[in-house]
Amino acid sequence: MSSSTEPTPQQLADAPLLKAEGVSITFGGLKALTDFNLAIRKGDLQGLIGPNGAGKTTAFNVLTGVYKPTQGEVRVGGQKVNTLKPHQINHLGLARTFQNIRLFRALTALDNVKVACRAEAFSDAAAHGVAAAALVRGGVLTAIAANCRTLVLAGWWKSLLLTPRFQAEERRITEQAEHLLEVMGLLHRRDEEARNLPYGEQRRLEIARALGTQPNVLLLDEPAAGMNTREKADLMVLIRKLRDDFSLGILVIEHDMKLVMGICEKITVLDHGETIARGAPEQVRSDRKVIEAYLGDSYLETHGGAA
Amino acid sequence: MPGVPPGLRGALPVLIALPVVVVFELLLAGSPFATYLLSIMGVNIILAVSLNIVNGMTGQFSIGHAGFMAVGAYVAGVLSLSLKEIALSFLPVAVSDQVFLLLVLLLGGVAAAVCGFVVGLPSLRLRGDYLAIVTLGFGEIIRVFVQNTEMFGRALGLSGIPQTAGLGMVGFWVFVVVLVARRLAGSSHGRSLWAIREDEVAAEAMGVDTTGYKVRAFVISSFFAGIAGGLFAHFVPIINPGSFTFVKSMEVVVMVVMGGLGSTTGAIVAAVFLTLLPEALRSAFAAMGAEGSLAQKVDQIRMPVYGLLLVALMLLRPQGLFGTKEIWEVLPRWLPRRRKGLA
Amino acid sequence: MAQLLQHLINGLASGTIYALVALGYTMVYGVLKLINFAHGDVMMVGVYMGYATAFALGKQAQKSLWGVVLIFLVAMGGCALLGFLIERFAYRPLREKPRLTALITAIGISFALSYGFQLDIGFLPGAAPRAFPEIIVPTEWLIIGDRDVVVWNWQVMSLLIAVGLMVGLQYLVFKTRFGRAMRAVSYDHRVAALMGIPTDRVIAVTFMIGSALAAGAGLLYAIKDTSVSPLMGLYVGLKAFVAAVIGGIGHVPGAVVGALMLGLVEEFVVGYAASTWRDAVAFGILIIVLIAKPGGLFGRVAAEKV
Amino acid sequence: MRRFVPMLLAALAFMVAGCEKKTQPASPETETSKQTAQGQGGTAPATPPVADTPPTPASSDTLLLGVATSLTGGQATFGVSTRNGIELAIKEANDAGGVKGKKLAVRVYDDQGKPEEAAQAVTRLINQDKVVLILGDVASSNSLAMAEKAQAAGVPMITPSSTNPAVTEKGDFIFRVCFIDPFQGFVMAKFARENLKFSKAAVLQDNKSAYSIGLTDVFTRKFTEMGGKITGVESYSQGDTDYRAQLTAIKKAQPEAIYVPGYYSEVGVIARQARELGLKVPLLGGDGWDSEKLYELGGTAIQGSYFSNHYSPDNPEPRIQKFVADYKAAYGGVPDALAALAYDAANVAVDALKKAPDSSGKAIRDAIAQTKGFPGIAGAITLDEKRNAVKPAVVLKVGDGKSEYVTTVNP
Repeated sequence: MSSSTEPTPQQLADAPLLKAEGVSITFGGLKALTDFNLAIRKGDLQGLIGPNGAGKTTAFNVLTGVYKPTQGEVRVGGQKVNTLKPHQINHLGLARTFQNIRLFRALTALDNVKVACRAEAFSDAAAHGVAAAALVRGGVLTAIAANCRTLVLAGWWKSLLLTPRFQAEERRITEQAEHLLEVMGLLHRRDEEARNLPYGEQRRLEIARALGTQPNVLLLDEPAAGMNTREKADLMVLIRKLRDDFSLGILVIEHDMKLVMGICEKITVLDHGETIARGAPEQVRSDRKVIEAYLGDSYLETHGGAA
Repeated sequence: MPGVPPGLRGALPVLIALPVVVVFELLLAGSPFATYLLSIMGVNIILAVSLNIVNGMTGQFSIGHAGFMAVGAYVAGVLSLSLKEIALSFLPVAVSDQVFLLLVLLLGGVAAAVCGFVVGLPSLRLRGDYLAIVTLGFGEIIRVFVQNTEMFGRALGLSGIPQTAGLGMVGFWVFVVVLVARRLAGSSHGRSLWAIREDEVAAEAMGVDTTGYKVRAFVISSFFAGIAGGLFAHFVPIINPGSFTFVKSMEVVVMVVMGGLGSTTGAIVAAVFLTLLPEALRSAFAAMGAEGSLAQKVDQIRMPVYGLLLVALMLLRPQGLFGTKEIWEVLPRWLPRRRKGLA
Repeated sequence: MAQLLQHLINGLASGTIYALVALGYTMVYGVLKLINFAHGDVMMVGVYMGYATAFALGKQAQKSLWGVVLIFLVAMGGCALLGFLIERFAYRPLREKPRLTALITAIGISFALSYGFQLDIGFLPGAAPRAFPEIIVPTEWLIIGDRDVVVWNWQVMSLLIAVGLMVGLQYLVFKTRFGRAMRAVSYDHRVAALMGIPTDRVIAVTFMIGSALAAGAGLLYAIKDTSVSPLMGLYVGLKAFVAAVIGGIGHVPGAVVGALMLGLVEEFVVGYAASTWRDAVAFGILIIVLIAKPGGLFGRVAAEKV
Repeated sequence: MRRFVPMLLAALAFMVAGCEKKTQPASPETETSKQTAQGQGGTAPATPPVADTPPTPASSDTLLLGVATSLTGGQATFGVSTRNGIELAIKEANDAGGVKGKKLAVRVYDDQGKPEEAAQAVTRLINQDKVVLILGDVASSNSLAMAEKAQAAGVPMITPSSTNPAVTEKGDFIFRVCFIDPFQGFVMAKFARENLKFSKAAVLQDNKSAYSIGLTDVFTRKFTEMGGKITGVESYSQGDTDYRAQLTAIKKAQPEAIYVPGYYSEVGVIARQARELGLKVPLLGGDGWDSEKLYELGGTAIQGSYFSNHYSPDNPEPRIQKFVADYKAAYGGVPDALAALAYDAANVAVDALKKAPDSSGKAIRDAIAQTKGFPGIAGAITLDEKRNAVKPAVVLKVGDGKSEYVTTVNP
């Protein structure tokens, strides 16, 4: 991978898990995100809010490498990831869920999670890194070499020979996946195809899947969308629990003010790609710009126009 | 397989299968027709199962499989033509022939795998039908290349290749490819492939190196296509470009889709069925008034009927025989069921 | 020089035929996202219909203007019907199913037609190629030097027809109410149905137009190359499909440009390089184009919304 | 893994060290028989399985003959002619009382023009249908595939029209009733050079057909040997219908004739397009031209061209006229060379069956090998020790709707 900006152990230690500095991205002429800054440390539980089309999801996509930022830099675990592919960023400990649920619909709930808990995630990551890098350099031969190497490193042969080690690995993965399903209260759905799960459970399954990649930072894109008040209440509890049990940093995109205000210690407000406010819930709540941005939006309704 | 020590589990199927294929071979040594038909069937199974790894599991639509088959067939064919007169002094001729056969098969497979890698690269950028047409184009290019190369016998084809591929060898490779496919499906790598088929973006976000996996799926599948070609070249008296047209690729795609995308056993059943179908039609027609004047025309009717049957079958069972499931998952409940994703 | 010019003309001539067939492919794909592998064989059937009509008319009538018009009408009408039947019974039942299944039925129909017409039973013509009657008496339209370069009336004709049809289609797709419906369906036929668009009818009509086009193209092809055989659909169909993809399948002018390009390239490869490598080069170009522009020359790949 | 690679290398080295020439001689017969022994699993003894498995006829009162040829696919039209010719011959034989009181029956299988299908069909004919003799195919690659199987099983096979020398070299059970490519190529080269006095010829070959390539090679060699000049070799693929590019290229070199050793299905169109491009020189070709379809496809354009052939349908000999008439009656249309050869092949087979003491493979083979001066439609058939027919070729000139006999060239 990019050996140029290899950070020292010291930096790694005290660097925030996820850091965005002056990130901007433009599609054609349109500025989707301007000078976006963010830092998430272990144990953080932050919110990212804003009216529709404010660029929240875009921000997620930049952070997770789906889009490449046009300016600024994103660092995961202190390492610069602007040029990396999403899966490589994921290997560095960043996982996400999707606004429009993107489960592996035909796979069982268990398999959905198992996909995420990959065997020997790290040698895998390293090997794939090699292959990808080689491909980037475009040398077919180097790429072939890299690929053969990957076939070995990534332990395909183990799975073909069904070595005891491999079987143990598989068992570990299954147990881990089952554990996660249990945490998310989905164990009873173990062998159901994802597409047959009710909406709320699909959202939770997505979270379980994300946790499967053993992330340090978890990005939740509207986890409560389409849930009723009860489910939302449970979700609030759950998210906090996850943060503590898995010692994560969590960033939530959410429309529901109550939920965000309820759980987040720190909130960033986006509007038209610009960061218009940042701070503790009560600060944000009383911020003029925010109210303007939300004028006539659910916020005013829920709080009877309080300002 | 409960109650089997994990150390043995890996080897167990091998221990079971090898004697079986050998017995098979000995039993059928007497009837060349059965041998030939089964060999063709075996080759088709290998092709279908290997293509299923790309089309079914990974969801990449490739229709150039005959091209890889051709690569394997011609590489292996040319090699064993040059090795024809050589034997290993310390082995009986029959055995040493098999050793050489294994060797050339592997080389042919590797050659095909390299081509598979080269074709796989575009798949990093292309989607769906565009990838399909590229694979098709590749297959055709291979054919033209063979047709213009003196070494490969041009249009006449390559004949005189030692006919050393017996049922044993074919059966062995059928067994290998099925084992690989099943164990892949059961492993974390297999799940990554499924994930790519289901949702590439999500897979990538969950840390699956989609590009890497796609290319590797291509490499593995084309390797076995090469093996199939090599076997083909060693029991069909002559190989010529006409045997590797895109019609052949289509036949394989049909097998995969009919079996149900992603279902290994489905691919096998479909391959068996579609190989026997024409012969069955032949027998059926022969049965009714074989030597009548109609009988002369009868054999022509097979192919149109075959085409119509394809349509009918897809209309009756659009998801393929078993959908994405394996045979034991669609069998009646009273049979012991197995969980998906376990080899 | 003269030779170059002649090659240019030949290339354009065959290119225009590819274009006409490719248009059919592209339309159907645009609406259904289905590679209609049977398209070429529908074309072949159309040509045989024209062939039969021409014979029914007899030597004199088939050369008269109304004779020619009749031949074209019968062939195109017949193919429209055939296309309708195929769509109705082989594709429509599978519309909500994975697209591959429809592809397989397409292949099945392709086999049934191309092999079926090789039978010499009943009305079926049998495998041997037939000479297609000269319904358009070939006359030199332009001669340069001592027949160094010859342009024939039918070459000009088919070029004009191809361009005309392209413009017509373009108008149909972008200027008419039906065209709007087509585009809506091609964007998302479920939503289109919700918007009160008679999806089935739109698709059926598209299919019929495409098939009729194929028949017309086939007839021009038969006039150009003076013969008709059951397997002609296979070869032409494949080439036309390649052309459509080069141009960006689903894109009408793209198909024409791609087809002309393919026609010229093949012509020049054969004329100046090794004629044995024609097909390899054709596909090589296809691959290069696709790797450079994954959506074909004019088509664009829809970026996935995350 | 690290230790694995060197081990592999060591093993390879050991094998290479152990390589040696195979001991037993590689004469076609033992070679092929050994191969089949392997083919059946490397278990059967390496003796010719000919003796120990004499194929038995289907039933006592009928002798079953097997035919495998391409009834569908690119070469279907030739396969159909072949089938018709055989059918006719057998019908006549049966009307004449069959063989030794037994009726003859034919089972025709389609090989779709693919060698693997041909091999499959033949294996089925031999092992399931227990035919006593095999006829076919047109395309040499298919005949080669069939020959391999027939030879291995010890069932005699006669190919009516596969002109590639390799076919009969497969073994002593394989015969052919037509002359081979080298001779035919030589015939046309000789005719072009000596009778027509051409010095510059271009070649347009069918790159998909071994037959065409074979003729091209011989023609170009002979023609240059005789002091002629080949201005260029262009190619098309069977199934093409547009040859303008090739012809335009040929035109530039201004040859006196174009040698087109293809099949009539393409040649007719080629002629039209050549004229259309202002190429007025005559075309030359081989037996692949012979079909009345040629006149239909080529129209006036093909007139004045020459091709070498096995026979001339308007040869006044009553025997030939009868055949032509019968064929017309049965299938409508003048029989082409392929039909005539198939008819001959079938008759040679019938003749052999009559002579053979019993219907075992060996007996029939020996009977066929005896064939001398057999009055075939396509010239008298005498089989040489290479099991090829030695017969003269005729050169025909294409006229209006028929072609006139020009000369006969003897080997």
